[in-house]
Amino acid sequence: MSRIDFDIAHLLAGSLVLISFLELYQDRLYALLNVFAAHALVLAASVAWQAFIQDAPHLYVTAAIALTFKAIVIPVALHRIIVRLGIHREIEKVVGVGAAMLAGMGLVALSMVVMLRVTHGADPLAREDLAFALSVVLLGLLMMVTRRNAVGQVIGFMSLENGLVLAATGARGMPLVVEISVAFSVLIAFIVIGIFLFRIRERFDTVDVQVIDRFRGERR
Amino acid sequence: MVVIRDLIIQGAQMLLVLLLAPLFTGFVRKVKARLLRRQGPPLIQPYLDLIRLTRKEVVLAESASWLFRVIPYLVFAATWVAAALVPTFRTGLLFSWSADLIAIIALLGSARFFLALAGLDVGTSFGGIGSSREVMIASLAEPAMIMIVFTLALIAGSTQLSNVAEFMASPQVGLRVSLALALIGLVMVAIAENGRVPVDNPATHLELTMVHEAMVLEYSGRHLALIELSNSLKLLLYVSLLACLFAPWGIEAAGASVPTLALGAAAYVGKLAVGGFLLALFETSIAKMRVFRAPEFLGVALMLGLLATLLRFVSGSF
Amino acid sequence: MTFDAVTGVLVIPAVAAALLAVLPGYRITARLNVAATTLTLICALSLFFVRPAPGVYLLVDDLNGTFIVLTTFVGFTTSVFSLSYIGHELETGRLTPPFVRFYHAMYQVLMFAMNLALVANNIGLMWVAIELATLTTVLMVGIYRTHEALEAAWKYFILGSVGIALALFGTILIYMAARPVIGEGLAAMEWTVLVTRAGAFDPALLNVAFVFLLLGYGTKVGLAPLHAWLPDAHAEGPTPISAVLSGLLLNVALYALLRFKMLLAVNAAALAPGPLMVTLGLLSLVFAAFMLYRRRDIKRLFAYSSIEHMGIIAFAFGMGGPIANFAGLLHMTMHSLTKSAIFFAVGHVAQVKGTQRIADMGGLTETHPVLGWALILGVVAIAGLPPLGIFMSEFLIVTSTFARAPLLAIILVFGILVGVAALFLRLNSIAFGEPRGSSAKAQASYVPLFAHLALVLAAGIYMPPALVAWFQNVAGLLG
Amino acid sequence: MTLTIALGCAAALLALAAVGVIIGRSPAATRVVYGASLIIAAVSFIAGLVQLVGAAAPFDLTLPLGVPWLGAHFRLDALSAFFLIVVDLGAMSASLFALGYGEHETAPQRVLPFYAAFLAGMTLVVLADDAYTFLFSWEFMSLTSWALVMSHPRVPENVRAGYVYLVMASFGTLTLLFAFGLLAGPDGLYTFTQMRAAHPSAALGALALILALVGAGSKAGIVPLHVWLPLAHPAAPSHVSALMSGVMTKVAVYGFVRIAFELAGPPAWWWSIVVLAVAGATTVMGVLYALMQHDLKRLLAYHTVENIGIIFIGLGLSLAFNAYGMTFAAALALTAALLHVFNHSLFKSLLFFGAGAVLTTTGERDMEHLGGLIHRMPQTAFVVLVGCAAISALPPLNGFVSEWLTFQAILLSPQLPSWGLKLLVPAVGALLALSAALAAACFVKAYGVTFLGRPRTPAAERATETDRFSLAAMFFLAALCLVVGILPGFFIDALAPVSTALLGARMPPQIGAQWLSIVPIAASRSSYDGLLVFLFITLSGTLAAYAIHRLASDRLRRAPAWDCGYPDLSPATQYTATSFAQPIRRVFGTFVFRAREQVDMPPPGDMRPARLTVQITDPIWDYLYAPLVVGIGVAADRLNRLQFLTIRQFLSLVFSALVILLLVLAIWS
Repeated sequence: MSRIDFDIAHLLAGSLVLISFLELYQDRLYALLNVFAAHALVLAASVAWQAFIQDAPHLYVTAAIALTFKAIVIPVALHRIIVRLGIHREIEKVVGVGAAMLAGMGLVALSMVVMLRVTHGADPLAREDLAFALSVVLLGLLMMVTRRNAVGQVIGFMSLENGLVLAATGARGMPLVVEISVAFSVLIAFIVIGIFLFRIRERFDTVDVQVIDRFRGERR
Repeated sequence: MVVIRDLIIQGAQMLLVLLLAPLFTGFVRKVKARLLRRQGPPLIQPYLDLIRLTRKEVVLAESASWLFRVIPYLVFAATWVAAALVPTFRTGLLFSWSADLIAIIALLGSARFFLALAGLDVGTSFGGIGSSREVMIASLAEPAMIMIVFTLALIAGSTQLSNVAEFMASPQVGLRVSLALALIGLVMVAIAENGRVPVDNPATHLELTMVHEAMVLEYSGRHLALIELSNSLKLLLYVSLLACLFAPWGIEAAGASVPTLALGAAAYVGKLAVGGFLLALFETSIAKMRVFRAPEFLGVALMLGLLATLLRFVSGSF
Repeated sequence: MTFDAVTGVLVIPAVAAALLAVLPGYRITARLNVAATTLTLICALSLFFVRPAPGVYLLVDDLNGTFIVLTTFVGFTTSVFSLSYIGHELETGRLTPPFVRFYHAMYQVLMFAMNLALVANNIGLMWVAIELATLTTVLMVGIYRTHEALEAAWKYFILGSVGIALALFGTILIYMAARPVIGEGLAAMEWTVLVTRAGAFDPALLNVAFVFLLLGYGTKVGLAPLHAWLPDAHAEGPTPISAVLSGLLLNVALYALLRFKMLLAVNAAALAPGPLMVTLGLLSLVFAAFMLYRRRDIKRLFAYSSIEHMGIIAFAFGMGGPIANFAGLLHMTMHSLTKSAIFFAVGHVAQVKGTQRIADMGGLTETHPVLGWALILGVVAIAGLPPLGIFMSEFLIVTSTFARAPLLAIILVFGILVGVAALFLRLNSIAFGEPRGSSAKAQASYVPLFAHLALVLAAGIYMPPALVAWFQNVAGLLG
Repeated sequence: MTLTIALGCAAALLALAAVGVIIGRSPAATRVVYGASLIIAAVSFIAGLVQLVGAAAPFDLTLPLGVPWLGAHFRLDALSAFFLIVVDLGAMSASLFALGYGEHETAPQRVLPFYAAFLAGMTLVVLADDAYTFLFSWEFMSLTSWALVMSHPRVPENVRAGYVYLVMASFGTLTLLFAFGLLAGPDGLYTFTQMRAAHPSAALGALALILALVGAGSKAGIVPLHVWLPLAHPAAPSHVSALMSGVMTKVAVYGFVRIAFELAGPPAWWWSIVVLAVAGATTVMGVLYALMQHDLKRLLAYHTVENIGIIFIGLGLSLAFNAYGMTFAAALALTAALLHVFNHSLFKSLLFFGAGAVLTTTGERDMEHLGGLIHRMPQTAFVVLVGCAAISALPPLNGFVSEWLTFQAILLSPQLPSWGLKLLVPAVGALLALSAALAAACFVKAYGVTFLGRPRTPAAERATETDRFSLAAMFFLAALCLVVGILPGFFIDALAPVSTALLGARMPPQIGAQWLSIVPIAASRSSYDGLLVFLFITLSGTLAAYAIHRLASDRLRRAPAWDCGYPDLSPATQYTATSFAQPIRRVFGTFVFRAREQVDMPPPGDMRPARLTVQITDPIWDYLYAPLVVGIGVAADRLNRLQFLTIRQFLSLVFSALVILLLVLAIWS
């Protein structure tokens, strides 16, 4: 493949990591949603690029899904939820932004170390992509465990999953990528609907996970 | 022929101890009285007591069981058998091998076991006191005795009383530390087992300090006679045990002729006299101790015995 | 492709699910449910005799043969059990007819998903199947729609999804490792191909992949510290589902792990998966053993005991070697049968006593002798006492381990002992003592319960040579 | 052949258990089950007897059961034949006793099935010849006896007893599992034949022996692993208590002997140090505990602990002699131990039967509420008296013979070269003597307070003689006690094959000795003739009685007790068990049990009664087990917080696990 292809793919993957950091940085829900939309957008672009350079048309489907579903539908839906449930707009964090950032750095470094052990037999693009994907995944997880309220966690989960899609598309010629991305979209839909359900059935007066946990086991 | 002769001698031995026992008791009392500047009862007083008691009718408590009536005979039998197995004037008795030193102690133990039961049978508080104290004393006296037996057995290489006695008589046994310890221990045990001063006082009644007398308080008539007799037998047994172990001179070996046997018998009586005198002297010169001092007293005996055994274990030269 | 047994175990549940989703009426649907599981079981048993050649997507070999038969069997008995159980739930009104219909449909979907995960010859397909199984169980756990049920479902859902995500990443990595060797396309995700070529894979990639798979599927297996969803899901869902979860879903996830362990075992340069599994196993065992002490809910109690035993099984497979692997397989089979039997008993007990609180049930052997003694027998079995099967597996595991790694064996035995003590502490207050709670007659179906216990008992005393040969063969495969 | 019969009997017992499950509730069930088990046990007893006395070659048999590639190996050699006899003798007498006693059982369906299964389990243990079969039967035995302990589950103490028992049993089994895992080696040579051939290294054998001591000892009840025993044995129905105390503990001894003398390879001298030290402590602690009890069955259970100690003293001595190649002395010690195994199984069963008879007629286990039973149940009183005399090691009964042999073995030990043993053995001897004396004291208390004196409660007054089956069983055992006591030679000779098989040496044959006396080493050294002593005592006793009644008076008058002229007081003034033990408690209890007496004396003019309370603390429980329980509780509480985390916290657990593993990877290369 030509040099430029490589650089573009590299650039997209790298910027995905960067946006993950931005998500980690946000402390207002709306802003977070917008950043996530950007995240999904970049992902879509990267997937499309992969489809182009691997000339694997089915990947365009994945890209489309990423674009429509993650970059538009979900953010809008979450917007609605926030409005509907009147969640206050602050994101309660467990650790401060600075600490989260530092942790994020550490994770990125870790994923680099782990991935660069891979022998050069695998083509470099795949290696770099995997390294980035792993960092995105870890950052997503980090976000899930440092955010207190459900929307934040959902977004964390989704960016984690973006990392997965990045890795999957980066894996040249991997079958079932489309199916998997669809399956994941279903999963996320479930989560979102789940939040709705809790609200609509008047079960919980907020989706703050801690409050849900008030009903944890052995409390009878 | 030999068997018959041995049988006769064995029988003679049994009768001898049976007849000598009350006399010895009387002798000790007499000496004690004399030492206290008293006239004292005649030597044969114990015989008279026994006869009087056997003549009397038995007054049995309503709550007494059949066991209460059997026990005196059991106690007497066990003690008598034990006493008959201790060589007095001749070793190698016919049945001496039927029970060694450990068995003799166990026989006395069973006598005490049943006597203690008798103390509980009628269900009076005094009997209870007696039994519980008796077993407490025994629980220390018996192990002490066993330890002493160990020492002797390890010196003589046998628990067979006749063999031990013969070995003791032989010149190869010199003065040994362990022997001395064993002697002291055995004397202490003997005093405790026979309920003599300072552990118990055979002459007291109606005192909360008494042990043996309280246990047999409910006995009367022939039962009491048997128990008294077995007490005398026990006393005699211990003295002759001391005699044949630590003063084995004059004990005839098996197959000795009749005159020498007579000589041995004379020596035996002499030893008894000395033993009785010493006992009386000791008893008059010391005061009775509290009941709960007795464990300490016997604990010393046990320690002595254990020490002696340990020495023997560590080296044969002690 | 032609209809063979393998497609059978997939098609029958799928069709049944579709039917049950539309058919009304409890009587028919429940019966149909049983019928479907019966057919599936028959198909699975037929695999003993005619085994189709591995295709691109589907595969049956000794290893998953064991699991398929076990799964379909327990699925069958559980459906029989839920016949009476769900009936009772309808009477008491805890479930409404539409939900019962939903339950039956979901039950078949779950069966389909688990069978698919087992027969899949493609790591991607297997992953999809396990995700499907997870989602269905999530829905079933939440079926009572009480605070606790929904909360348990939610917890299960979130943790499960994360697990799934991690597993997927691992799967992708495996593909990445395979591609340079095998080339692009489906071939690089087929077990049959992977196992043969795994020796040439990039070890570093394999290691990272295994870490992710261990955590991803380990979440499903319920190994500590990934176990959090398990106790609540067991406690709040309907009991048949608890039985299936403990008896089957955990096994399916474990099966996936074993497959990947085989891959790493082939590759000499890769890190040995044994130590990781041993560590997680012991951690789960000891942790769960201590957690048993403070349990007040009977179903949560046995859920923790499932974690404990999954720990033991993971430990056994981690130790490896013919004896330990054999013991691991045996233990897994026995645990599935015993634990589901226990949940059958517990389900009826909870229905009779009208509560799951241990404090409110007592003197069971006096109020309900059959149920009580069945429960005792189950606990005796799960505690690894003779004459039941788990004693044999624990005997083999401990003895074989103590000769090789005494320290590990001591930790193992310590955990087992603590667990046994805790189990019997609870059992005493349930089965003995002054009778508490209602002593109403239980309309229970004892057949599946005692069928399982009988099998476990038989295994403890005598194992048919055919089964033994099969197990030994599999143990050899696991290396 | 004999092995096949024995196994058949075990199978029959298992079938009987199944029958018991089915017909459990029917009135005839008791007779059926106990009668059948009596017959089966008798058959198997004969098989064992033929094997032992016939000194036949060992039989081997392998069934396709258990671990598949291994099979279930069974073997009937001299050792297992002897213990088979012990088991079946106990089983026979217990079944006979239960034919009457079982009628009073309120919940037979909870007892009958497990009873038969329990017997089968014990039989299988002594027959097993591979690790799996052995442990299988071993744990099966524990399990069935646990079920029997739980047969009256409404009583909280029983539930607690059963719990402690089961936990200790599992602990013991797992320890034995280690021992066998060690002996079997990594490639799983599980059959005893392979282990015998293996010749383990010294260190390995030592470890195996210690594990066996802990594992088998926890079942036999050696201090400090005895805690379950005095709880569990009394909780079971009395005939089961008899089996557990008299027989099951012996099966545990069998397990130890099998491992220590056969499988663990040639002994090192210091093994015996461990065994002897533990045994000495067990002996004295057991009897001291017993002296503090006033619950009849618990007192008996503690005496089991004591006697197990005596047995282990013999075994320890045998190990020591064996280590130095003094095989004859070793044979003497081993024979003493095994004979005591046999004797204890006899009189302990007898005594538990007596306790059961008392329990059924009075409903009381507490001696303080009994008394005067000799008047109402004279025959029971007589046999129990025999049992008490036997366990107190009084000649001419059997208990004395085995203790006498043990003493003889101790007297041989100065020849041992090792200094540690030179110092330890005399101390152990002293402990043995002490415990013998204390045991006698304790049984004076037990018998005197229970059967003698005046009844302390209406329940004791209303007592009646027990049924004929129970009496038959008790008289049978009492007769055996006497026979073994006066004719020990035959039994010692019968044990010769065992010591020959284990040590390659035996005691000199006793049958030839004059007047049927026993001569352990040489006539010049020591000898004992129970028969002659017995004849002497009976002869002189009857002679005295005859003479006195003939020559002097035989008149007798009943009158109120004299008691130093005090008026006839209420039965409450009698000595109780507690007050009887007071002097001994004062001597030994103050430092062992920190026994304290508190007198609450009301001031003058106050009418309330003065109270004296005795407080006793169990050092072993307080310092060994209580901390353990507390520790586990604390750990459970700490970990239990993990049940109450939020989803996010659980996620962070997963997250940290992932990061840690990745770090491991990053570092590992």
